[in-house]
Amino acid sequence: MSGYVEGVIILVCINVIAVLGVSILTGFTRLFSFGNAGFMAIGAYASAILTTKYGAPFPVALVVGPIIAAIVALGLGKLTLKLKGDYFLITTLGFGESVRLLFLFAEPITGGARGLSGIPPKTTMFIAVGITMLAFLGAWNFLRSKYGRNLMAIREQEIAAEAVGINTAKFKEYSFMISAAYAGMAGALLAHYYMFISPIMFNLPKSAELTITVVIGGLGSLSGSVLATILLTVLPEIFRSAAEYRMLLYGLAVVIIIVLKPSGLMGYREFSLRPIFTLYERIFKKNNPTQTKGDGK
Amino acid sequence: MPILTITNLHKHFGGVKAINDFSITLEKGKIYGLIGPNGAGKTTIFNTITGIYEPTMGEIFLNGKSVIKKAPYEISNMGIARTFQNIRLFGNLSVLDNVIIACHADAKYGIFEAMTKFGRFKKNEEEIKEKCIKLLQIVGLEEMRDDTAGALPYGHQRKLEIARALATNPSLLLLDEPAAGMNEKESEELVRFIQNIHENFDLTILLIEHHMDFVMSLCDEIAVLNFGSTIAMGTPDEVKRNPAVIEAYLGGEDDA
Amino acid sequence: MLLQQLINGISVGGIYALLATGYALIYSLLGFSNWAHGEVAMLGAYIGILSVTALQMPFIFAVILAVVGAGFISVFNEKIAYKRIRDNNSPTMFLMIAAMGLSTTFQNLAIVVFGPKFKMYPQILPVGAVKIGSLSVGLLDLVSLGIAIVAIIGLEYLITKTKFGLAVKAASSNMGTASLLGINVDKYIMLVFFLAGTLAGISGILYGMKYTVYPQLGNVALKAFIASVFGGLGSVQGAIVGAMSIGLLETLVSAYIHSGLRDLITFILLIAILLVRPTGLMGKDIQDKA
Amino acid sequence: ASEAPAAETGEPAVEPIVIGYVGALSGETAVWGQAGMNGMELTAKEINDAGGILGRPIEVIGLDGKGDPIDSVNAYKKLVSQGAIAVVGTNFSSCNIPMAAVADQMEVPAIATAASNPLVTVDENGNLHPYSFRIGFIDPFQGRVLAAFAMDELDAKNAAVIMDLNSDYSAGVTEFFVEGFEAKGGEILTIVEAQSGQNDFRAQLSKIAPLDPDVILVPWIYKDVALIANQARELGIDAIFLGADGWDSKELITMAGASLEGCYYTSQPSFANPVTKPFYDAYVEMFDGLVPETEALFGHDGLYWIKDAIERAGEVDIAKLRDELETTTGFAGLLGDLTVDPATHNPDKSVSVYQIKDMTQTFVGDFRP
Amino acid sequence: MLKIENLHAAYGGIKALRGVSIEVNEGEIVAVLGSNGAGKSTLLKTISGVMKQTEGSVQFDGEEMPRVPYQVVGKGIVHVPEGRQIFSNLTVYENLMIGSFLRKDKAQIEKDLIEVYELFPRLLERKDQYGGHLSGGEQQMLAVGRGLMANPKLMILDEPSLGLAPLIVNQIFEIVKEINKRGTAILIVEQNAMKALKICDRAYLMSTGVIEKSGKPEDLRNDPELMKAYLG
Ligand SMILES: Nc1ncnc2c1ncn2[C@@H]1O[C@H](COP(=O)(O)OP(=O)(O)OP(=O)(O)O)[C@@H](O)[C@H]1O
Ligand SMILES: Nc1ncnc2c1ncn2[C@@H]1O[C@H](COP(=O)(O)OP(=O)(O)OP(=O)(O)O)[C@@H](O)[C@H]1O
Ligand SMILES: [Mg+2]
Ligand SMILES: [Mg+2]
Repeated sequence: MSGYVEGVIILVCINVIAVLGVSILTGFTRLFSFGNAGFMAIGAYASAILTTKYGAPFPVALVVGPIIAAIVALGLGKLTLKLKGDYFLITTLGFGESVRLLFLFAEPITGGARGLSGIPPKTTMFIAVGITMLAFLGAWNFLRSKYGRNLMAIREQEIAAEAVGINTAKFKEYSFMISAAYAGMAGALLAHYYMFISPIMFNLPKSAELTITVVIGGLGSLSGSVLATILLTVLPEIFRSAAEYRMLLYGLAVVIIIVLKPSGLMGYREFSLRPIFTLYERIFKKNNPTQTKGDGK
Repeated sequence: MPILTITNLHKHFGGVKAINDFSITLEKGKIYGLIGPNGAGKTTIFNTITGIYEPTMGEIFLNGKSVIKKAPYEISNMGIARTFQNIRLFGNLSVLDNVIIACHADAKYGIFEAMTKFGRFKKNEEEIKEKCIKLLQIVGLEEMRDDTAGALPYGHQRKLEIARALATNPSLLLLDEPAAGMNEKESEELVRFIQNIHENFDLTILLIEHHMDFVMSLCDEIAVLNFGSTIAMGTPDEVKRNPAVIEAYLGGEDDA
Repeated sequence: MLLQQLINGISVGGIYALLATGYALIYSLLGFSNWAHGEVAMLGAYIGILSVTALQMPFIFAVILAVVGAGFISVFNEKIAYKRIRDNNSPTMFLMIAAMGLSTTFQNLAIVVFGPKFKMYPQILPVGAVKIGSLSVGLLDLVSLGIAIVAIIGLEYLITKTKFGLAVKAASSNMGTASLLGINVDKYIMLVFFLAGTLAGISGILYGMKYTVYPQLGNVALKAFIASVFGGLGSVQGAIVGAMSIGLLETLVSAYIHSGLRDLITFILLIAILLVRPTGLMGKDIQDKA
Repeated sequence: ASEAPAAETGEPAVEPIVIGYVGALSGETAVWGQAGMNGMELTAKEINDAGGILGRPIEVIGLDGKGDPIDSVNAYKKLVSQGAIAVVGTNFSSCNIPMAAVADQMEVPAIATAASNPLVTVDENGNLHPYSFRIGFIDPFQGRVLAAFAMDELDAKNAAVIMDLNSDYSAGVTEFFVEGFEAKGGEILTIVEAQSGQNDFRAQLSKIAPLDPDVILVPWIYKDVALIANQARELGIDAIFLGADGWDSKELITMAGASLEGCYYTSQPSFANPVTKPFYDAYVEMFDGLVPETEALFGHDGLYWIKDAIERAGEVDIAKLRDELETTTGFAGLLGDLTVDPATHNPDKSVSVYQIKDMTQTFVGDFRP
Repeated sequence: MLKIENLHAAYGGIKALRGVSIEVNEGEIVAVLGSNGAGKSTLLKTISGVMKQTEGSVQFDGEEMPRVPYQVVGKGIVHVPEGRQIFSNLTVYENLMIGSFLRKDKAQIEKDLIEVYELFPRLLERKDQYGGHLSGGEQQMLAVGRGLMANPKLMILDEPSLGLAPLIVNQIFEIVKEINKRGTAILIVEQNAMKALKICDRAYLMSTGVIEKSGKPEDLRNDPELMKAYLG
């Protein structure tokens, strides 16, 4: 496999992890964030500073980065999660940009606009894919537990959720923290793959891209998020030689998908192989319809 | 000991005095009715009991403990469950999930167990599911457990809301116009249904309703509200004959 | 110097204000942040500059063409994307995502069609400055402030005093019922988009004349968005107050504290204000009761 | 893409030599990326018409890096996977610093164009990135030349600086300007910071105005330079502006009008130099009247430099190509003679100073710090 | 004046109307009765153009009706929908003014407004309050009042007595009779069957998307089997 293809796979993995976080926050809690690139930045800088300046082992950095991001999310969430709709959104936007500006400003530690280079290349494809699978599994199980259900209850009807005894403030904080931790993990992997980070890599368009991906995948579908991430990471790579038409095509794709697929690629459903099996059975076992019915259960 | 005591409750919205010196005591195990003209303040009383509004003045005690300044979820955890005048289900979720969500307090596992499915997770989840399916059987929605809640017919939605409320293991159940939009036959069924859950779940019930047949055949005692304060209180028969109630609420000829 | 800085701040705020009112207008009707609004301004600026330079049109015609053109582009967005999304009954968030898609599309379309270069308006309006002692007030700033005030007063009248305003308010509350009572909702939505588009067109031209025209010009709309949140989403007066506050704040922070902290302080203040007033300075939150 | 179809006559196919280009072909900075790409294409055609390199034609593949670090690194990797033996670009240090580390791994030379930060070729610990090269000079050069020029030629006693906080380039030029200026006994009155994209600089300029400096250093890209100059004149500031190669665009004068009359900037030898005339004309002809940016010259020189190195190696071999690039002395490009310092991979070049006079760029002279 | 023939309508796969034909004549009060989920609201929504039929026709004064709600209003039909549908961030007064949106006769609008306030004094008391802050019953009054402000030729009411106190329920039926007397035809859907049968000239019984029976109220009331099946 060429380094390039491997690179694209790793990039997909990193994006998937960040998008999964946003998916939990936006798809399942209906909280919109334009600041998750800020959490990515925190995870990236924290882990990179640990490995470069303090010689910490990579696994430690990989744990500490997300934890710091989650702690920051907790603090921010305590202040802002009461806000509704776009008001919350704008505070996350402000947060994301503030983080970027802060890293820009704190030159002695972060290298400012020049960025932080010389980060050890630790993110291998094996690690990236492995962590992505764990992240997906963790999110999947989380959403199918009381935690996920409570988040969905908040998404559907906040007042009713409170009325059945759900501490909505607390669960929103959980959701926000997990999404930040996922972003932080993505940031840490990113830093140790590209060996370099700079504030501009975590700007508003990056945050927006994460949210767009989740919406396109379908608000409320984890597998949809993954599918959309693959699509939206690989498409620009394919379009890379389209030069100036590249971002134009990306923008158009977003509009077209959202207009033509009103609930995103997956809607509230999860991707499953069952339809493929059913199709297979329909095609190959046509003369035996009873069996198909039996299997469908 | 009374289960709920409200004393001198006031709730003002700017100049509007929605509740104006309201007091009531609910004895454990009875079914109470709360009736009164539109805008009398009935729903507002529910909203203050459940913590959605903070009262302007007054006290509310559940089993001797004050609920004032508590968040709605805390009050729910103390044992008060409710339904809403305008139905508020988790519309995009399945019927079963609507009920399971309300059982979250029965799930004792932590985040880590949830993410890995280790520890108490499996056992807890199975118990909850069993409990909820039983609940759905009682309200008669077992067959529709996988349907999307928002697409159910109106009457079924009201029942689902009650099932969801019951899932929180309440000792006091507040129902806001449970029979609204039902015809006579359906509301008669609902009377039996509520009597049934009342017995099975060892509940105290306070309900708001404008269907007089419904209220009269179900309630042990009725409070009548006007302009935010009680104008009458007593058994259905007493209330029905009270001239102030007829004047303000029932109207002269009642042929329903 | 403080006085000069205040003048600078107001002149920056004036442009934000024109953009922010368009934002507020659409938000108040459809409840979403139209992120493509800035690109409408950008396209308006291009129409204007091309009419003057390439087509050699008289300036006033160019302005009219640009403003009306921007109005139509805004309506075009509504027709091809937003209306369909509404008809699909998708969540409001989809509108915003579509707007972001449109924003990316237009920005890159501009790069492809007009090239990535920066373009200057020929100096038709006075670009000079009035000097009062050591103070200097840009002529263009005076003109744009005047236009902003007129546009904003007109808008306020339209919304609060006319049947048009009532219809828009009703539609924003509940489209289905508004239509059930005889309001041609699609028509009013279209009109609002047109109006917002023309406002964007005006700000695009002013911005272009004051600074320069380039494909990313629309990015200033982010400031307008923040301004309208500051003032309270959906409130036109709020948008103006918010825009002026941000203009002044940015200028004063740059001048007296540190440029690098400009946006940081703006954001921190924004969060602080939202903590005290969760719907901005003048926003209203009328929730249905339980 | 690296397989050329066999000619119909049945002759054995000559496989082209693939050379990559990464630049911002889309986005805010596409002016330069597109110009660089065009320059590469034009030059490739010229070389191919003249028989290619060692008898083989060259094929240039340009990929978009959006001016974004990650995108640029990905573009580099993709080019390598497509068989590129060397990659030219970008003009941004922020993109080339991460690319340098990747180039060390993938072992295909990355030749930056105008990226001027020292870290592009030498990492923070002073270790050389063996596969990273650059055509342009580094930031300290310009800063020092500007400082010397201001003192010696313009008789400036004091200076103010307005600097772009978001740009490492701006910070670099400022740093070495201040160092040089103060070393010679000049006084820096103030350094005010602003951010690219803010478009309104009057808050910062109003702070400079009362100080009345002799010169003001504006190390920004041309769009901001024009806005700064116009707004400064509006506020009554009449100092001479000094700038660096970010000023180097035809657009600057159109946008700034009279505001920059009499001001100076440093840059590469550019189209103001008569040797570039044939290239300029060919460019205008090939791209339908489009006027080239200096970045096109980088594309030109980059390609010829690679050709020169391959021919010196005598065969197409990436490792040898790298060695030859490292030991280049006196390669004569349109941007001046280029000699590589093997320890730092920085070229030893002179800096040209230009003045804006009668609304045109006028060559003043070549200087070395 | 209103003539509906063989109307079919569906929500996705669910067929809510399966060949409904009804008529409303000039000056009549017509009731549609039926149990939960029978399709009554769907029928009304299809008349007012909120839903599009898959088959069948809706004619008004001999003309095929437009299928766009605001144009239907223009023809003189107003639909007071199920669930009140108040504009929650408009005041009570503004809500009422929207009711008269298509009318031009300023003086008459003023008069009608006063009349609505007389019918529902509560609305006058609350005239500057936001619709969303009204109690359930107050919202219902506002919905009916808003419909009256349109001064329609045909008024379609979907469960107007829902959530109202008994006293007001009686009043609502009085009001319906009153506006009918002034020349407005009425098509009403009600759960309160006894009261509806009292005031209407004709009634239809509906179940699962089809009309089961129609006739004079006396006849229906005297048909014990029907009464039992549909009305309990
Ligand atoms: N959030 C609020 N702001 C202002 N006024 C309110 C608010 N909530 C309720 N009110 C007013 O308080 C009064 C009582 O309302 P409430 O909803 O309690 O009445 P109710 O007795 O439940 O009536 P109904 O039987 O019609 O449901 C009403 O007149 C209503 O307009
Ligand atoms: N939005 C919807 N989506 C899917 N099905 C619907 C929807 N609205 C109604 N239905 C279904 O269509 C059928 C008819 O509904 P409709 O609301 O017309 O009944 P109704 O007679 O008005 O009942 P009610 O007395 O409860 O108001 C029901 O089976 C209902 O479940
Ligand atoms: Mg109520
Ligand atoms: Mg109905």
